[in-house]
Amino acid sequence: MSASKPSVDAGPVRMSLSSRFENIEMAQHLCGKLLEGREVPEETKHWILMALREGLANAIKHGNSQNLEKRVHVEMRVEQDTLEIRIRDEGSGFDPERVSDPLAPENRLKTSGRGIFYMKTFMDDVRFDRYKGGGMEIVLTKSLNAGKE
Amino acid sequence: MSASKPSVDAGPVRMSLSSRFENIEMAQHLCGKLLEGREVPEETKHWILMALREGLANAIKHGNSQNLEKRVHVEMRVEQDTLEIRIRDEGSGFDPERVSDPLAPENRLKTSGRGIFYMKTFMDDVRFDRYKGGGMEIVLTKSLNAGKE
Amino acid sequence: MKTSVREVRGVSILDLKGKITIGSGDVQLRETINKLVEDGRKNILINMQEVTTIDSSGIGELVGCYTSVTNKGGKLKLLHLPPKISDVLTVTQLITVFDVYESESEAVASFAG
Amino acid sequence: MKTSVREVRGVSILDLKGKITIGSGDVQLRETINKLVEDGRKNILINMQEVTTIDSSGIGELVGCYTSVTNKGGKLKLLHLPPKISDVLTVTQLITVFDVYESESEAVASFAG
Ligand SMILES: Nc1ncnc2c1ncn2[C@@H]1O[C@H](COP(=O)(O)OP(=O)(O)O)[C@@H](O)[C@H]1O
Ligand SMILES: Nc1ncnc2c1ncn2[C@@H]1O[C@H](COP(=O)(O)OP(=O)(O)O)[C@@H](O)[C@H]1O
Repeated sequence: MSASKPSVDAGPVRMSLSSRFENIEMAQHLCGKLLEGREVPEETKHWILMALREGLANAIKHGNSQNLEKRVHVEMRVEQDTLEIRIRDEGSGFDPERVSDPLAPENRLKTSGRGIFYMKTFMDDVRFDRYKGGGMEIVLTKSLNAGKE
Repeated sequence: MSASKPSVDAGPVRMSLSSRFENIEMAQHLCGKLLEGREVPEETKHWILMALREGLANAIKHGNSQNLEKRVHVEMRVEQDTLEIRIRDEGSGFDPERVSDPLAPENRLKTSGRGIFYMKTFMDDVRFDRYKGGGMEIVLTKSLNAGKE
Repeated sequence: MKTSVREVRGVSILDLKGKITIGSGDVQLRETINKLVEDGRKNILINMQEVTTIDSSGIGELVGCYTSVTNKGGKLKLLHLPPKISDVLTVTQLITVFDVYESESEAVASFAG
Repeated sequence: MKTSVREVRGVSILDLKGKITIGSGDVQLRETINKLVEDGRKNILINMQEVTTIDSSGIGELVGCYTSVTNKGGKLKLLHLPPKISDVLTVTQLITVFDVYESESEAVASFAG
């Protein structure tokens, strides 16, 4: 039998991971499972997983500074055909307004600074919140039936 | 490239799910991912995932009574080649001493009562604890290099 | 789980496909068997070849089906048991409860006896 | 990520295989290119055909490699860019920075110019 069809929304799935880049794939794997059976085009799924990877990498690297004592918290849910992913770290947060534009000519050949841009490109919406008690929470959303790409 | 080899222990992975049987597969999927690249025999993996399924089914059914407001909490980790899975519900707990033996002749043809027995058969150890503040926590462990079966 | 029923020389063969697990295939199995029993079928052979997973609920339903068919004077037997499902039945000492066959024609013939 | 280097008519072709992502292929890519530059290689062609995934760190390293090769008076070009990686370079306006080829022989010949 193929995967059980998620006719009802399965409720939010939450997970937390220690701050290792190797763990990014676990969250991607779980997200892939959450999208299974939903007729999400392969293409859309690919870009969602890339955005998720960027968000997790930032949480691990910039948020938690790869401190293994700190964790990355992820919540994923599908409601009314919209995927929402929340990624929260235990770092000291940052001001998204002050992130430089990777398309500006002086930044075009920099070796970093594209992660947030990719998330914004591949998802419908990216929101940044400072989480009470420190840390940053980013909220990525993507409609699963109307593709952007 | 194949999966990144988990030469170091990746730290505990935690997840929580709402109390639907459909969610069992998500946790199984994540556990499969955690075991990936560790040279765990397919057979061993199969029985681990079955034990996990039984533990989750009990937490959803008996612990949380399928109440969608209640969640099931899972923690998985591999340390020194031993897998430890903790499954916690938000129910009122039970006394594992009082569970009847599915091999007793009078129970042999019952339509239920085999879940805990299967967990014990397929894992190296199954521990039951009442969690502070209600709910049951079961701890399943399995050595990944010495197979039982 | 997918189910389909064939009639072969007086035997209802139930081909199962997929998972017999809590909340998905378990109730469906019971309902399918109940319907066969209500229709007066006495010889039922469950073909397990394409069952990919079973759990304690699925096993419980299988036992429940066995009991209800037997109570009506019928026979319920199993065909093509995958090795892991056979293991699961064995450890709970159920394998001896069921008549298990590896060949469909032998299984069908056995009901005549 | 797996890397291997071939020499074809004065061009070092770097065949990459797998993921160029944070913490795995990214640093490895930089080190491989640095070694080629130290060895005096000026013509470098990266074959991306078997790269399965890239992220912003991988893209950053690719740009870093481009800059360091160019700064030493060398040339770094790309071969067989998978469509999704091409998209990722395009949206950050990097696709025009790189010379990209679909044919290995054409790519190799282009360095002679
Ligand atoms: N979770 C986070 N916590 C703190 N700072 C962050 C976080 N995510 C992003 N940043 C900041 O935003 C900058 C831009 O991030 P990004 O666009 O992903 O590029 P990069 O990670 O390559 O620097 C980072 O360099 C960092 O200063
Ligand atoms: N998490 C739990 N919370 C409360 N009761 C439980 C829990 N897990 C098991 N039980 C009790 O233990 C009994 C035996 O469980 P099990 O062996 O899995 O068989 P089954 O689930 O088929 O009844 C259950 O019927 C239930 O009363």
